[in-house]
Amino acid sequence: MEKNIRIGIGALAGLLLLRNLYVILFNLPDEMDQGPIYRIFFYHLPAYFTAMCCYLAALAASVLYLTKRDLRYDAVAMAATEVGLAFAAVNLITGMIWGRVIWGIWWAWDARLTWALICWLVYFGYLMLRQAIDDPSERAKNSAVLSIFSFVSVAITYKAIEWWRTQHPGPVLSFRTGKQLIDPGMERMLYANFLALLLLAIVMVTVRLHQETLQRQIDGLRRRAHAL
Amino acid sequence: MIFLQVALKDLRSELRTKESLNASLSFAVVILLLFSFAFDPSGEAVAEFSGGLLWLVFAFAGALILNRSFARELPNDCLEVLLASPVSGAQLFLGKSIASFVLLLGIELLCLPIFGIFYNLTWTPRFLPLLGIFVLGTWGLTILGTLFSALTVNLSLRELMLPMLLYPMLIPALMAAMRLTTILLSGNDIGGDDLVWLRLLVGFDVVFTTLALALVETILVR
Amino acid sequence: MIFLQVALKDLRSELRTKESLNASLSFAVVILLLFSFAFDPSGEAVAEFSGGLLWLVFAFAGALILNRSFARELPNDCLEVLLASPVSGAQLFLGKSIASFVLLLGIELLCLPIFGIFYNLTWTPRFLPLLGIFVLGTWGLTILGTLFSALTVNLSLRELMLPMLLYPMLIPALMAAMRLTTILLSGNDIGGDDLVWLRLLVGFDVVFTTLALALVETILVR
Amino acid sequence: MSAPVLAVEHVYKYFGDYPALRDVSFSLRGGECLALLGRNGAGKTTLLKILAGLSGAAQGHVKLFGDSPRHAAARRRIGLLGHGIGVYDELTAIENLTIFAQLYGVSKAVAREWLERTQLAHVADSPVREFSRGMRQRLAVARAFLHDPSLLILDEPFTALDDRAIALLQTLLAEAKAAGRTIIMSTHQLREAMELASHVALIERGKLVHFGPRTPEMLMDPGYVYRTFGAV
Amino acid sequence: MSAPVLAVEHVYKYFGDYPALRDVSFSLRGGECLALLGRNGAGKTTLLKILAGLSGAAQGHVKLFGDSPRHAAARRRIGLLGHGIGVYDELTAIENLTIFAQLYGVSKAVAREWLERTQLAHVADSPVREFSRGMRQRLAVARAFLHDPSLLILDEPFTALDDRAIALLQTLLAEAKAAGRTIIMSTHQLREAMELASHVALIERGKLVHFGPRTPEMLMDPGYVYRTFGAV
Ligand code: HEM
Ligand SMILES: Nc1ncnc2c1ncn2[C@@H]1O[C@H](COP(=O)(O)OP(=O)(O)OP(=O)(O)O)[C@@H](O)[C@H]1O
Ligand SMILES: Nc1ncnc2c1ncn2[C@@H]1O[C@H](COP(=O)(O)OP(=O)(O)OP(=O)(O)O)[C@@H](O)[C@H]1O
Ligand SMILES: [Mg+2]
Ligand SMILES: [Mg+2]
Repeated sequence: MEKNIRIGIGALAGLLLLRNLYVILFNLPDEMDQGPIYRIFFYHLPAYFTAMCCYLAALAASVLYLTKRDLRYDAVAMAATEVGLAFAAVNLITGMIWGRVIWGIWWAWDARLTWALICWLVYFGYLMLRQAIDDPSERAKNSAVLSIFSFVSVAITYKAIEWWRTQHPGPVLSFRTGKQLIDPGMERMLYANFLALLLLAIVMVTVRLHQETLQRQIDGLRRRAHAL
Repeated sequence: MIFLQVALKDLRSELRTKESLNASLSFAVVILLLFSFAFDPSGEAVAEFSGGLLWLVFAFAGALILNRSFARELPNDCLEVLLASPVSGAQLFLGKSIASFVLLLGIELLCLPIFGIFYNLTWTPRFLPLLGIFVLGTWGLTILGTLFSALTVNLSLRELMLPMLLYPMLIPALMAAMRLTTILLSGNDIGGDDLVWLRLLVGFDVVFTTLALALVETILVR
Repeated sequence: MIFLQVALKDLRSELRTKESLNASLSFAVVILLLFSFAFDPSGEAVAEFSGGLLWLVFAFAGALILNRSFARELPNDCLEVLLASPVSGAQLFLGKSIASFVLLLGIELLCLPIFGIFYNLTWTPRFLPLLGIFVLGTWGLTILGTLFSALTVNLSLRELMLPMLLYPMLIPALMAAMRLTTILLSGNDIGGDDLVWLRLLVGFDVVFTTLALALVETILVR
Repeated sequence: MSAPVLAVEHVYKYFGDYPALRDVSFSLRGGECLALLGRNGAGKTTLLKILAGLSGAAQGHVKLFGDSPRHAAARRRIGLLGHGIGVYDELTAIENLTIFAQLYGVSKAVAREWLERTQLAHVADSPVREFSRGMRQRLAVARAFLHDPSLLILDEPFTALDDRAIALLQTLLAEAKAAGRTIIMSTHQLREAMELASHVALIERGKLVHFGPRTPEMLMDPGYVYRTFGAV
Repeated sequence: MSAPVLAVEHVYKYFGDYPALRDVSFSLRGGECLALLGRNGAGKTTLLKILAGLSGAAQGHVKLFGDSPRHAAARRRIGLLGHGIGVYDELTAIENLTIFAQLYGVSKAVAREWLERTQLAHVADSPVREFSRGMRQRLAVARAFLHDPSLLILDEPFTALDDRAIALLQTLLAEAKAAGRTIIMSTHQLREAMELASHVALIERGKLVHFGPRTPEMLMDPGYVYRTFGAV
């Protein structure tokens, strides 16, 4: 049952991604200044939003773990963070490719880019801390605390654009600027791809959760073998 | 005021041998030396990255000191005894933060004239605002560092994990402190646009002190 | 060839969890990040201090790894067991040096492209001479670091003492490596006057390897 | 009948999925001394840590003097003696005791008095680093008894001690017991523990399989508890 | 009569000015088992470390099989079991034993065999980190016995072990003794030690005040050695 739901969402995400790809590649016109490369934008920004959603989910799960002390919340926090890191990496890498084409360099030390990197490192540190602790309860507790601290950097990354002047383009989405800066068709496409990536993220999180459950069962069996 | 007694205890053990004070101070000087090899310090640009240099040194020396904050309690299982005493987790944490803070601030104030000599900078005219920045920046560094020290105290990779976790999260405070210190060392006053940095620094201290005090008991009691 | 078995053992424990590799790598990236705040990396001057920057990062990451070289043997009193086994002090030392060397060199080689991207440098054309410099510099760093790791393994202030002792003594090797790396990263070849630096680096490695192998047994057996 | 000093009710503790303690319940009153027996890895240390408030139970309750163990008032009345001695090597004996006196709100004179009782007055100003194992252990005892605790929690207190150090500890514990203090100690050295114990508990793979008064058979033949009540 | 396996001649050791060992001399032959007794801080660990070549004597000589203890040939024949278990937590049981097998030039099959003898074969591929205390100790025993050492040096081997783990260790030691190995062990748990010992030594403040065969009185009443030969 659970497996079927997972497959269902996965199929939906896949179909949506394919459809979006088709529209992006063939239906949308090239951008005036940038030419075809701007299409990477439809992955660049949605990937970042998806990562944000994952981090937010990790925060919620961490707080829930600390209040309820149920290891399932810990597993959710872990899975969400891992998937979030993957999507943040997509944002970073697409951004770097884009930058290489538009600016001629892979990286510029401006606030937006740097904060995206810091955020990534902070959550990578979270995974490192998890690896370093053996006892599952201790690991869950300490990493939950770290996750709460880590979220501060997500908040700063989101705000970075307002606090520092950057080389990186400013906000374009109408809900942040209150104005219509880009073509409504493009903005719709952004949301459509965001939905697709979000669905994909959900599937990935559930797969990780499933793996985690199996791992715990294996560990439990091994502990029992030790007691023999 | 029981946390003051914890702080006093820590300071007393630390100052008893003076080892750690001497070691951190000479470590700081050694890094200054290394930097002077890596980057040409004779150029005109020194004042422009003086704040950055100084705070890098503080961050490196700080990580070494903060690493010992809770680790100091391990050898004879003192941490367990302290946790079983009437001292609450938050008091213990506050006491340890204060001790590291005093220690680190002391080292920083000793580094400042040395730095001035090596890099040919004048710091005396704006000493008081500089001290203010040092206090704010160091508090941010110690509060977060002490928390992570508690978080990593039982890890075998402690020395590696602490800076790895600490530095990225510390960046806002470090950036602000670097920027403000550079301004002051270049002979300017803080004002106008730069107040953003000051606000960032204060905000950082307030947010993380609150979070840390709220969460530390959870970390310490397993 | 018993020292190779010691090296393999160390590498295996280190790679079993990959923690320490990951942690050191991300620590290195974090320091790169910190440096970018302290010094403006967008300017033209980057190539001129690229070698300095890179080797500073290696020195910091190296100290953390080397710190664990002998300290890794402490938890279950493994050091005593190893010393009581037929492995001689020099073999143990050599094995541990090799393990740290491989680990550190791996981290450096992973750092190089990252560094290239973030600081916008091309390193591919002169990769082979660069690799040579990395090998020589890293060997100097590990041989001295492992010796000091043995020297400080029983100190409670270990994390603090090791870099404090290590860095000043390492300065010749570090200077040479910084200089040579900068030359290569600026797109020039090593030749003429710069060969002095190369000779210094090789001399450093030879002298300290000999000294360390001769003295390590004395350090380990009390 | 007096209220229990220590009440443990249906305590569970998990390390991950592994149940280190399962449904442990018992209670102790003033003047009672419990010897907590169990094989390696049975869960003794885990239980004692929960009692001392160093670790939280997953389910169930622990009440010390009617309070939770994390309550400062409760902790003020606990004396803890674990594997480690719990004093600082770089400080002197009297400095160590003074620190703990302050934390417990006890006067400094009491610290001096305990140094005398543990025959350490002549080395009061030497750093603990220079102490021999026996002296360190005596200082640890002084530290644990300093604030006149009503409940003593001891984890393998006799380990690696010589006959004389054991005798000293036994005397002090007997005095405390006579003064109405409650004692709970884990140990593998059954002979040393049985003389003192008024109650004996056996824990096996996290389950409390026996709890009851110490009987004369136990005193004669320490293996008796394991053979009679142990399942494995 | 066979040459001594272990000969200690007029050994002194100082920590700074403090004489931790003063003029210690004795010798042991194959098949003998020495119980080294002494109060806390008497110098037992110091002596054992010198025997194992971990520490050098200030004066005097130690000869293992006629060689210095720092000689590789001598060290190949020592088995050491100290406080720590001497294996790596992050590696599996079989990896640990394989490493030591290689260092001693023993085949990997022997490592497997010892895992079976210590009943750890079913967890051969689990990291030691997950082992319980009893299992860790058994692995440490396997590690120490792996290369079939002619001289076993044990520092407080029974500490913090439960009755069953002690019994296993005693069996293994009895077998080794019967096979002509020499054993020297320090301990405070006199009862456990006396059953095995063929000789008993008492060390007091760094001086060897007694060395001789174990007599029946010692077996009956472990305190006997301290009372009869101890000056303090
Ligand atoms: C490594 C390089 C880059 C990184 C790490 C990066 C990172 C990010 C992040 C984190 C966001 C989301 C910010 C937010 O909405 O709060 C974003 C949005 C965006 N990026 Fe990039 N970016 C990179 C390069 C580029 C380049 C080269 C361009 C185009 C010239 C670009 C164009 C945009 C645009 C138009 C947005 C949407 C702005 C908004 O609505 O907020 N990015 N980028
Ligand atoms: N931090 C931890 N993480 C995971 N498992 C643990 C942890 N601490 C203890 N355990 C496990 O819990 C069980 C009980 O351990 P505990 O230390 O309480 O035993 P014990 O009765 O004190 O044994 P001993 O006599 O060896 O001291 C053991 O199986 C142990 O492996
Ligand atoms: N590294 C050292 N530095 C200074 N003194 C030491 C050192 N190691 C041991 N000592 C001293 O040497 C003496 C003998 O110590 P040793 O550890 O050999 O005693 P022991 O007989 O093993 O005692 P225990 O039964 O407590 O293990 C003690 O007084 C101790 O304080
Ligand atoms: Mg225990
Ligand atoms: Mg000893």
